[in-house]
Amino acid sequence: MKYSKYLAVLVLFIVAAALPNYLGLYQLQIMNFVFVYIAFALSWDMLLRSGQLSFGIAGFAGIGGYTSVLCGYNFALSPILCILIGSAVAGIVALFVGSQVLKLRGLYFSIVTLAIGEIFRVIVRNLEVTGAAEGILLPNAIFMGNATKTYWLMFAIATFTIIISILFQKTRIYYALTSISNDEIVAASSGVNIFKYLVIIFVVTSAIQGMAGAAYWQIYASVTPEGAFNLGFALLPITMALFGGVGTTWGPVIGSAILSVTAEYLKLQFPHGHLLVYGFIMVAAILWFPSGIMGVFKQFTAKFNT
Amino acid sequence: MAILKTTRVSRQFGGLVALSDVSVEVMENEIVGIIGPNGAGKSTFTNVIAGVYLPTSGKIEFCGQDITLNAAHEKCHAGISRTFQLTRPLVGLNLIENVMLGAMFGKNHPMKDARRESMEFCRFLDLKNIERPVSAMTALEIKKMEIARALATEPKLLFLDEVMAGLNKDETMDMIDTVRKIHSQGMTIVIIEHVMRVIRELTHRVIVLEWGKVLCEGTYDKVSCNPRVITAYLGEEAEC
Amino acid sequence: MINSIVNQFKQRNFLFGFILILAAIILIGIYKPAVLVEGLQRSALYALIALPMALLLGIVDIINLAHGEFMMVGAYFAYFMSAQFGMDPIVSVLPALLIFFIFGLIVYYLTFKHIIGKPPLNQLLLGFGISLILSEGMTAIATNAPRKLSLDYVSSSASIGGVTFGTFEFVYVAGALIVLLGMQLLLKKTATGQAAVAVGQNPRGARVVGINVNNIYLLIFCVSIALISAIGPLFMTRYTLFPQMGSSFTLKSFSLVAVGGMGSITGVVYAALILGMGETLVLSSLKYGKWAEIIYFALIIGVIMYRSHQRQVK
Amino acid sequence: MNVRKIVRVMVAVSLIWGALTTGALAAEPIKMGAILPLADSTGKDGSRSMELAVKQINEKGGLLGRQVKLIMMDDEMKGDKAAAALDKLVTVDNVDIIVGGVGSGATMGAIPGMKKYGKVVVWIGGASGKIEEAMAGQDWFFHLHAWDYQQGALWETGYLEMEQKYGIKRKKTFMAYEEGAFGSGSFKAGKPIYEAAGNELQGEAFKSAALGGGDYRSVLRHAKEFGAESFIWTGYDKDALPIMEQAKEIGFAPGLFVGSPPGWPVDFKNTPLNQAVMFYSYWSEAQGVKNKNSKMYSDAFRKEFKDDPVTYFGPLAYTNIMIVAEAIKRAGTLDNAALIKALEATSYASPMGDTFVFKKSKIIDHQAFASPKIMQWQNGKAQVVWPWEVATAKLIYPFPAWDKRDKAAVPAKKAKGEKK
Repeated sequence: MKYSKYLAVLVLFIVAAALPNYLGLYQLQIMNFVFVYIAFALSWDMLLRSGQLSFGIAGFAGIGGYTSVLCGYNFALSPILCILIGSAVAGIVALFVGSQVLKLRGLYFSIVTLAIGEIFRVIVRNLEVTGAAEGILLPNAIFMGNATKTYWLMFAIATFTIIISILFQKTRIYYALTSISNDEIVAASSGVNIFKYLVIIFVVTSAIQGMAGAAYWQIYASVTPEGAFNLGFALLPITMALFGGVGTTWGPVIGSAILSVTAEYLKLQFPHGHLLVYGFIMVAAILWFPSGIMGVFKQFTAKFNT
Repeated sequence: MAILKTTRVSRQFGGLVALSDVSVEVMENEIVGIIGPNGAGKSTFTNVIAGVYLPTSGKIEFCGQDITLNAAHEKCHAGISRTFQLTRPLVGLNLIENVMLGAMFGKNHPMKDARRESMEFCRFLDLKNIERPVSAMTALEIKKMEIARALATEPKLLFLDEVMAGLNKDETMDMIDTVRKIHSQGMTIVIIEHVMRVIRELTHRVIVLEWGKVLCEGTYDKVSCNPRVITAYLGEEAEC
Repeated sequence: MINSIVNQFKQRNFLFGFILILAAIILIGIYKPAVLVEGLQRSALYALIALPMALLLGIVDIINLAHGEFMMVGAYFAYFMSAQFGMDPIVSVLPALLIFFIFGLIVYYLTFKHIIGKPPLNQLLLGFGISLILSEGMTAIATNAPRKLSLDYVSSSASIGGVTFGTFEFVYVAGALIVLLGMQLLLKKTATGQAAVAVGQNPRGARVVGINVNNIYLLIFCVSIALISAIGPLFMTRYTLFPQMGSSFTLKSFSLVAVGGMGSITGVVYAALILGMGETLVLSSLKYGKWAEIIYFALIIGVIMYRSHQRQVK
Repeated sequence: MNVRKIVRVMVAVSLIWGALTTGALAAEPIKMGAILPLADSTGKDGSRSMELAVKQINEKGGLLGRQVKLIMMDDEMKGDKAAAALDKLVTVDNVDIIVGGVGSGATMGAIPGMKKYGKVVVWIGGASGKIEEAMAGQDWFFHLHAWDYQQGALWETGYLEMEQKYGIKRKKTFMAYEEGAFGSGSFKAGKPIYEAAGNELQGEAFKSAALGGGDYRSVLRHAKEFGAESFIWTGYDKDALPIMEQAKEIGFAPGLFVGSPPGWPVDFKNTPLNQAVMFYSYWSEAQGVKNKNSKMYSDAFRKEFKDDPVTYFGPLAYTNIMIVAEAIKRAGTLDNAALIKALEATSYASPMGDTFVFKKSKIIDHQAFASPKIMQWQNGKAQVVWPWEVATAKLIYPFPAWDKRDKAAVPAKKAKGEKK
């Protein structure tokens, strides 16, 4: 039983590595959606483990996306470098923002992260350097649009997020964040520097979101205010994480994979009513599996073990 | 030598004065009891010393250093640790992980060392089955776990906030032994308590608080015969 | 005792805020009288839309992400009542209240009832699902062609001292006042309202003292849904209807409740006044109008940060 | 147990992928892949008109002896979704040609894919000049819409001619535009043209009701204070009626009141407030009086769908399919190079009233578009008032003040409907 976990991960990795050989370009494109949502949903969940609910995914993804496309457009830097810069800028913004807003809790924090994303959206829409409302077009997509390479890039970002998440679950950060989310007074009285750990996790998750956004918009070689700061990027990853089960690494991963593939599948099956079906799936899921797919899985294995 | 010294420490909540000009000293290797009626400011005093609240005015010195405005985790690092009046287990962590939190963040041990240290404390406090979730533990065990968590930060001064509350007679005896055991390792302890028998058995010195002020202080026998204390507090229990 | 003193402080703060707002209003009125009228109307509309959420989220801690969508459904109801039976939208507020109270009842029994007491975040996923069902369901029924009744009275206006302004939107002011008063009465003067506040603060404790917690949740949920849906008809007199119109008002209501402070009904009205007036004032400048949204969000952040700072000082 | 579970999961996954890839079989019909925002009124008109065109082609025996199959994908008005739709059409459905397109944002996201595949694209949307720049030197790209800077220039011609004929005044023009790419793009493109003509132009953005706005009073007041002789708003159908109501509310009635949404809401033709409102379009149903292609299209559309198209994307999408069909017929093959040659020889008399012939635009090689028309709502009907050749009515000028409106001009209200 102990090794089966590693075996499963290995199998998953091999499957993922073999996929580009068997999938068409359309399916690879959908894998881009899967991977970017894994990065968003999982990074959001990592912050949630400290008890902080963020609506800021769209904002940091947009900051990363805009920074990377701007770097490519103005300085013709290599796309990979652009993505790293995008990630770094999102992280730096998170550092400044976080040092102020991480004193807030609950809904107050959520609304402020939402407002910050919106502020950035309005700024890029009103400035000429960011292409104003029309956005910016890059001359070429990353890897000249090579779908296999793009797949590997997004796969790498999703895997990187998963590894960070697992690491954070296995190191002292896990204890710090769990204690903060459980009881801040106990955490502080036990010596946990709450503010420091919140800033760390906020910066790391925001940088991941910035990186994913940056890579994503490099693939489409363009960026627009309404596209990059799309609030769908804030709400969809949250629902995916909840669908898969929060507080675990694999819950958000499974949730993102299932829901983003389902969304595309429904679109092909019901071109006009796919979102309606999607809505029913969500409601049914939350009523029948209140702790997400991972919750069902845990119940199942628990029953199996006893 | 005084390990803790407060000078005219006050704390207000809005217009309410919860602590007013409290000046006390705690000597090294001493067990001090703090008593007083409900709302006298006992828990506020603990919270102010431990950094949950900052004092509105006054000065707190610990081991000769001014820690008045230090945050809670800094006070923990300085060597002040505490338990809570109502138990506050971290339900997201199991027994040993709860204790490890103190060792990891209070004493900055790496994870492996923290685990080893924490197991020592569990053994010392007679806690078994250390991988249990909090939901599978009894009230006494949770209290002991919280003491272990506090001890794992390896403090110089330990605040025990009503550790006996809610325990039956045997459990209380057990807990008194535990506190003695901790003290015998050289720990300075401040114990806040309602149960007079505990105070009488454990403490070297007692501080009585009323309306946020120090009413009087001294040995248990001296304090318990003070008429003001009797009217203010002991009248109802009359264990003198 | 602590509470009463804290309350006193709060009230003193509110008084200060009130005077500040009054001064600002007078200044604006002298500078640009139209801004005063339109700002007031806009604020009233914001308050009207946010108040039912303040009741549900602020008092009993239920997040309803489909808030705006319920308003959209109510608005479509009024549209069809008008198209089919010639009922004036303002009149259809009354049947809407009743019908959507029952609709809320059904939604509650089918969905929210089952997740109360479960991890609170599940409400987000549920609300998102319901919002999709409502907006996409409405698309299926009514298509997503935009609709707008052509009502003569919505462009009625009056002139005072050379300033022409619309008078119809004072309906929103009246509506907001009625809803505010009603909610205050419910929460302060009735046993049910007091019970609701208790449930919001401590559901377990409320159950211990004998409050039927489930009924309170049910009642507050239905009242909130009935109110927001009945605001739909008022909204659609002036605005174009389309199935996706709800979501932006959900987010707007969220921010208003957060700015006003969780659990405070009057706070939401103050928040609406500050944000509505501020937005209208910036919009009234030709040069800086395009930054109005930034001012709006900066105000949200500013007020929330300020309040949190105040709490820490206390 | 674990192996079995993994197998089960893999079977399920492969089933889903299998379902995603259906349609890869049966290469018999000629396949056209269309990308449209299906939830929008433009996409709805466009997709219906394309279906209509394909049906007509198939009834006449198809192309090259083969039937035509239309595969439609929703771009949800998003660049990433448009890119995925393109990938699906090209790699899964193996379509022979790409058609469709509405929004610039969605088009931008699909550009890398279009370049990668190099398939022939005949595109009816994406008016942004940025897209033209990105398509420089791509011979497979055919554009059936005017670029933003061209539209402004052509309408300017219309105004100049109307100035002479009707004596309209427009020294002071106020342009209110929706803050997104659509509105601000057209403002930016129009500004130099207006100013070159010696007119004073003032512009201001507003938040469209489509994105949570809906209060236009501050913008309208600014226009009034500016003393605008001509007022133009660029926004969406959701903004149309409230703008008129609020203009009436504050008593703003400039000589020319112009709106330019992509389409009008269904209720707009029933409001008395529409009288003398002007707008830009490329097509109006009223053209059927003069143009038989236009009438043929409108009749066929109504017969098929019991409804009227509300945007010019209807006839444009129809034109889209017909131009492609004719080119395939001429080429006699689906080979890319031959198809491009055949498309270059296009000369199609469109229901939009113009004959489409591809020419060079500023940057790209292949562009053809319907002539822009200036229209006016008169007694509940959209009439063409310029260009003269296709005009169906005379201009009502000036826009009547709100308190001096001719009651007779108000269209009769429907028997049932709002009270009063």
